[in-house]
Amino acid sequence: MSTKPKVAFYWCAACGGCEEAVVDLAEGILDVAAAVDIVLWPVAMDFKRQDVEAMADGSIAATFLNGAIRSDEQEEMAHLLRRKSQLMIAFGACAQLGGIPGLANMWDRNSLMERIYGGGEGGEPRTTHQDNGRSVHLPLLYDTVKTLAQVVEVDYTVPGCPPTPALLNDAVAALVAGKLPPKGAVLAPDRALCDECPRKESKPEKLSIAEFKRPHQILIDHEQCLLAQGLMCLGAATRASCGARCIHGNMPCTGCFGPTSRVRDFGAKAMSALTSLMEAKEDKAILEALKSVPDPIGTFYRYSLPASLLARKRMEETPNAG
Amino acid sequence: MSTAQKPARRDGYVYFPGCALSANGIAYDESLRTLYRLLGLGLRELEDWNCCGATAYMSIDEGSAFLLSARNLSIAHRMGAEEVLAPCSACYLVLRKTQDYVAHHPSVRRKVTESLERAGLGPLNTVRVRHPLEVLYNDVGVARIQSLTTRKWRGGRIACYYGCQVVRPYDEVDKPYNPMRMDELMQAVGAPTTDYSLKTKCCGGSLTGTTAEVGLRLNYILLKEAARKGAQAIVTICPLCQFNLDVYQKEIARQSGERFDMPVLFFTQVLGWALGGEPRELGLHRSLAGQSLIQRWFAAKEEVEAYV
Amino acid sequence: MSEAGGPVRIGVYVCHCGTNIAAVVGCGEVADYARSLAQVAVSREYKYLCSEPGQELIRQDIRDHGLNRIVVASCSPHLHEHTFRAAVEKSGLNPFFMHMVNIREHNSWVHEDRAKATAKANDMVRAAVRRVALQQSLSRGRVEINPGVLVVGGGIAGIHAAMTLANAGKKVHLVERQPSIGGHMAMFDKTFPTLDCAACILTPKMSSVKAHPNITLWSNAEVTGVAGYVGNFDVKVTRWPRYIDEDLCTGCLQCVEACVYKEARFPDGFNMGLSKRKPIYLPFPQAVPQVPVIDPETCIQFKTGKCKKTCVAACADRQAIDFQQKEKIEQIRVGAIVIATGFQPFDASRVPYYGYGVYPNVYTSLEVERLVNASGPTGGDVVLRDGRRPKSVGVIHCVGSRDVDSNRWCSRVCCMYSLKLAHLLKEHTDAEIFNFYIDMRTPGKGFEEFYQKLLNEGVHFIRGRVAEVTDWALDPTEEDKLVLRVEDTLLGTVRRIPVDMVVLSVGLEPHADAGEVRRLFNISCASEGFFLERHPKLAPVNTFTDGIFLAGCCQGPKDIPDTVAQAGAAAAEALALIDAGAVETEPNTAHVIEESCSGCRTCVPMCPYNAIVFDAAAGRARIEQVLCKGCGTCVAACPSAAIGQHLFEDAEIFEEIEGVLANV
Amino acid sequence: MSEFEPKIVAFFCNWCTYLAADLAGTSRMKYAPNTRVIRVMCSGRVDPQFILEAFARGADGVLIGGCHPNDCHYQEGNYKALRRFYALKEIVRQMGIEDERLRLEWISAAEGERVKIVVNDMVGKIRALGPLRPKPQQEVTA
Repeated sequence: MSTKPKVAFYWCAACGGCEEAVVDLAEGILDVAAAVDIVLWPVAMDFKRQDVEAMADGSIAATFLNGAIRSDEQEEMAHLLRRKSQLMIAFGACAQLGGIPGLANMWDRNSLMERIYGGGEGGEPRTTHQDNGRSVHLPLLYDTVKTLAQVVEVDYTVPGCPPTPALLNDAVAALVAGKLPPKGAVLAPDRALCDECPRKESKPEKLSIAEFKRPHQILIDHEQCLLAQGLMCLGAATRASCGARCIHGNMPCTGCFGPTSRVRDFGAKAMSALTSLMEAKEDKAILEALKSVPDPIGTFYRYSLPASLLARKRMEETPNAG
Repeated sequence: MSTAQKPARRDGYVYFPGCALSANGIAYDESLRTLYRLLGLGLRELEDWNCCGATAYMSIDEGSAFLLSARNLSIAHRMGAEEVLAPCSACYLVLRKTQDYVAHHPSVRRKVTESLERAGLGPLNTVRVRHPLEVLYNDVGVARIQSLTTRKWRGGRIACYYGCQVVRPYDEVDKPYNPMRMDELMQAVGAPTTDYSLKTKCCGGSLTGTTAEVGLRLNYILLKEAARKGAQAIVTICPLCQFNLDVYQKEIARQSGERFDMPVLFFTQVLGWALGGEPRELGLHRSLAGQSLIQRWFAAKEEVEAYV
Repeated sequence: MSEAGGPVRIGVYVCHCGTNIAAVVGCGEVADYARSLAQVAVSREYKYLCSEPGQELIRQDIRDHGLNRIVVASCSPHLHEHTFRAAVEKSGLNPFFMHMVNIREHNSWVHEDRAKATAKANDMVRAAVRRVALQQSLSRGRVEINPGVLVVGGGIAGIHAAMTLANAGKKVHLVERQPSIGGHMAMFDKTFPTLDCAACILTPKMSSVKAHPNITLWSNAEVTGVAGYVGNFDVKVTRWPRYIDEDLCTGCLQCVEACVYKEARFPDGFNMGLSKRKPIYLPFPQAVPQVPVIDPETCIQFKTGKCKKTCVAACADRQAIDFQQKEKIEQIRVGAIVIATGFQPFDASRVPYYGYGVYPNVYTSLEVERLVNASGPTGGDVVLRDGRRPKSVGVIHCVGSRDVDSNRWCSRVCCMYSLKLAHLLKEHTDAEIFNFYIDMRTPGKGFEEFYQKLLNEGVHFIRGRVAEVTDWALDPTEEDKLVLRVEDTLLGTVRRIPVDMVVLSVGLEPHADAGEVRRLFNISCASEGFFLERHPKLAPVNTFTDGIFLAGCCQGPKDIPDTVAQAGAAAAEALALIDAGAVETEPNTAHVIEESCSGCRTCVPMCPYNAIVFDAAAGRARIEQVLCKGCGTCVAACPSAAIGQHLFEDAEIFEEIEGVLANV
Repeated sequence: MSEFEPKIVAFFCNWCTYLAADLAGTSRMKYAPNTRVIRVMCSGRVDPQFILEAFARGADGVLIGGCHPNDCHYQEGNYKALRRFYALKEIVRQMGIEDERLRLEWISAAEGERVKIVVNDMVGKIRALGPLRPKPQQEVTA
């Protein structure tokens, strides 16, 4: 029996990008494989749920779980893996903050089902199906997308959409070396992206923004601070360590690395900072300038709606049981 | 404001004559219609109008008075009017008051709306109540009236008398203290006016019919002070004031020994004359007091062509 | 000072404030409730916590029970925060371990339902308990005080404040908007109730101001900029051109004599337009400085450039006249500011039914002050605008005072000056005088006696608000008279009183530009527009801005004795501040949590005081503690929550929010 | 069941609105006991997070009180508050929270009466709307 630490990778409500991040280790994956035993990785290897259930509780050293939780199956797996693991690591923006799937919290289950399946033949998916005398259970979709931490206790978080291979490498290295920070930490520096932004120097000291621009509306300078160009760059509110990939690509930061540790609500803080810098003073002028932010939730909460203070759009009335 | 030309109302002003302008104050009705014609302004009489709800009604049963008034406003709204023209001061005030109370007092609004509904009528909405003095001053303007004047004023000095109702509590027709818009209009057509401190004092009004001695005294004070200030005639904007000041002059002369025989005219009569109206179509023959002066002042044959 | 290590032990103190709080809020219930909260070691109610025994109770508990956080539920922190901080500090605990809950102004005084008021108090106390647990030990900053003082306004208030400060050895800058100091008092004839001559008592003080080595007098000047803070105000003063060089002019007035206008023909402002002046004029004979001024609106040289300039010739080699003079900006630094900008008289034409501006023989009280003044437009001869001498005069009180249509407040001085004018008019003309009053208000030393004296002099007093002043005559006795129509409420009848002259006793109101002055100095106004004192009883000359004090009618209507007393008090407050040499500042400043700062610079433009600098070498922002005034705008703006604010930390406020809502 | 009593968290600036509320007290004006005032030095200190936190913790309404434009004790803090307010208003609206529940008022130290009017008006409007969260949300979940 190997003495290498056992590691699991699992995905819930996610796009698969986080899995790519693992693959993006490229030949580095061999080092990981050399350092740890991968005991579960459904995207790459064939495992069944029963295999996990058969493992002893706490036998997995660490589970890297990516994706948000929005179905009963995902929640069950999160609980199961939590039980089997010493460490539960939220991997990527969806697990940490809800991520892009979290924007579904602007609706509820019924309205989503109606939107997607409404009017179609056969109606919406049912959770049980009878066929040939056998019953099949399909996962139940929740009204509300949750972060991993809202479902199970999370020990560490690796941020990003997706996290960089470097962050994963560092996390595994720390795990193997037993040099982990205090529980609850995000395994990345606790400063905002401006800190490592290649355009930091070009940011004016006293910025005043007349209105926000979207990338397609202007010719973007390659050197100057994107916010100073009027672009809605959320770098000042977003945790560093992505290597400013988007900025290098001449695109503004959209906030996928989430907030720094003192911030309770990423979107509110980002909004507060950027609107504070606006030029307009009078009510009318402010409202006019704010028209350049047509979708505040989609802008400021693109990755973090389920983790935000309000978490979801208010549900009008008690929805039907699914 | 006075020179601002508002776009002409598509269908003209909706006109609420009320009882006074249909009877005692018919000269006001005649001269108003003539003046509007001369100014090229349309005038549509309110369909199926009823008592405005003023004076006695308002004092005894405010609620019912509001209903009477509201019915008129509702019909005006049904006619597509945004405004309703009320030349009689009492009508003006009660309509204006109704509109105000309906807008600001939910209990009145509820009662009025329910009653209108039962009568198959819609709500008042925002029909604006207006008085001809303020319409002529704001919508037509002093300058335009001056430019349309075709007759030179041959009459004497006049005292402009506004009465108690149009300037308070609402100050939309003119300022409550020392109103001047009628004075300005009179001066625009060449008629000299006198300082008249009693412009907005009570004319004696309905008291003349009940407590005659008080009513007549108030009446007497107005005439006497106008004469003392050098006025030969009083010009007013209210049919009740005009009637009161006009018809009791003989009685006052009998009691006080002072004979005034002073014309009491509507401002629309003076303006209509200045703009070229004929004495009969302005109702000038209907005045009781001061007819000799009236005939001298408003003699058509002395008309001066193209007074510019 | 204790840093309060170890477990948090909170003491909660609920004040009854006599019955002020206890009558509505169940203080015992609140104290019981507080006792049930986590970390609360002691919870008590007490009748008057601000009293010495009340404070001692807290101190004793701190000693006996090892308390290290204190919550006081009582009145507004604006009233007693410093009291309780001092009490806590005296026991050796850091004063900023105390938090106040306002259950009086914000609760018992505004609510009636006992259960709901008590529930609200519980919520607020719970929030305070949770918040105070996080509060940290802080120390106050120290600011050195610049010993100079600026006095704004050269009326009797400003003059007295400036003299008091200067006599105490402080350097004073006195700035007056008019060409001369003296203010309204210089226009008065006699002063009530002693009837001593206003000029006799004022002009020596005016001369002393000019002569005082510690006073720099800038007349014809205005404060146009104020920056800085207590102890260190940077003030910009604009000295408007008077076109005569103050240093060169000897005050001989030959230029005025020599003006090409042989006759004075422009309304004289000092005499309320009742006399005429030339384009070059001395505002009034006793003006200080004794330097004429040229009015460019009426001076031919300014209007056409083609004057013979006889004034310049008359000035000869002194060459004091300078048509090219431009405004001059002076920049000074002072430690304290006394604002004494005074009042403006109510504009009587705003009450149209009294006929001011319509009937020539209707006067305002200030016009009559000039009319009865021996150095006034008529040399003290009371002649009406139409040349007649009045045989009867009506004095109407409360014009523009106690009136919902103009100003609601009582102007305090009008009853007395109306009595004074009645006396003077009677003395000058022997006319029959009628005073029309709503109530006679004579609550000052010698005031009631003065009223009695007037009654004995045969002045008529009619109790009733005059309905109108009119010229319509009912009978021959009223011809060519002004008729006052009034309900005599003592007789219970409506009267018509014909008189030759009407005096409108106009009230006092804030200057039309008081709002701009207020913004300039960053102080507050009460609803009627007078400047707001910090506390009506306990800090009547202080403002909410430290280092700025109020004197005279800019704070509210008052007579000369009260004005002088208040000016003295303002000067004393300024002296106390300056002589302390330094002042302690609230430690509520913002601070950068350096390890979290990304150097994004969002905070930099937030600060109106340029307290935030970006340290390019370190790549972090830094907040200069002495410049920070503690608004916290940068804290809310910081996208990484890398700025904190002492006393108002995010965590503390979050605890408060959660605290007030914890039972929802 | 007793009538729904809205709970309103109010952030009042130290120099204007807090003093106005003090003045309402010294003037013994009576108004609804539904606000819970949290004192901050300036409306510019009000972090949008505070408001969302209040809503998340069960407040039925949030009121921000600051000095009038041009009258800010700190010169311009209230303008920053105003910009954030409008942006947050849109966020809150998107999140399905009615407009009446979030309000910004400029109330000077002299306007004690205004505190009374605003609080009573806000309480009335929110009472009519009902609680922000009628009962623990019954969602489809595990």
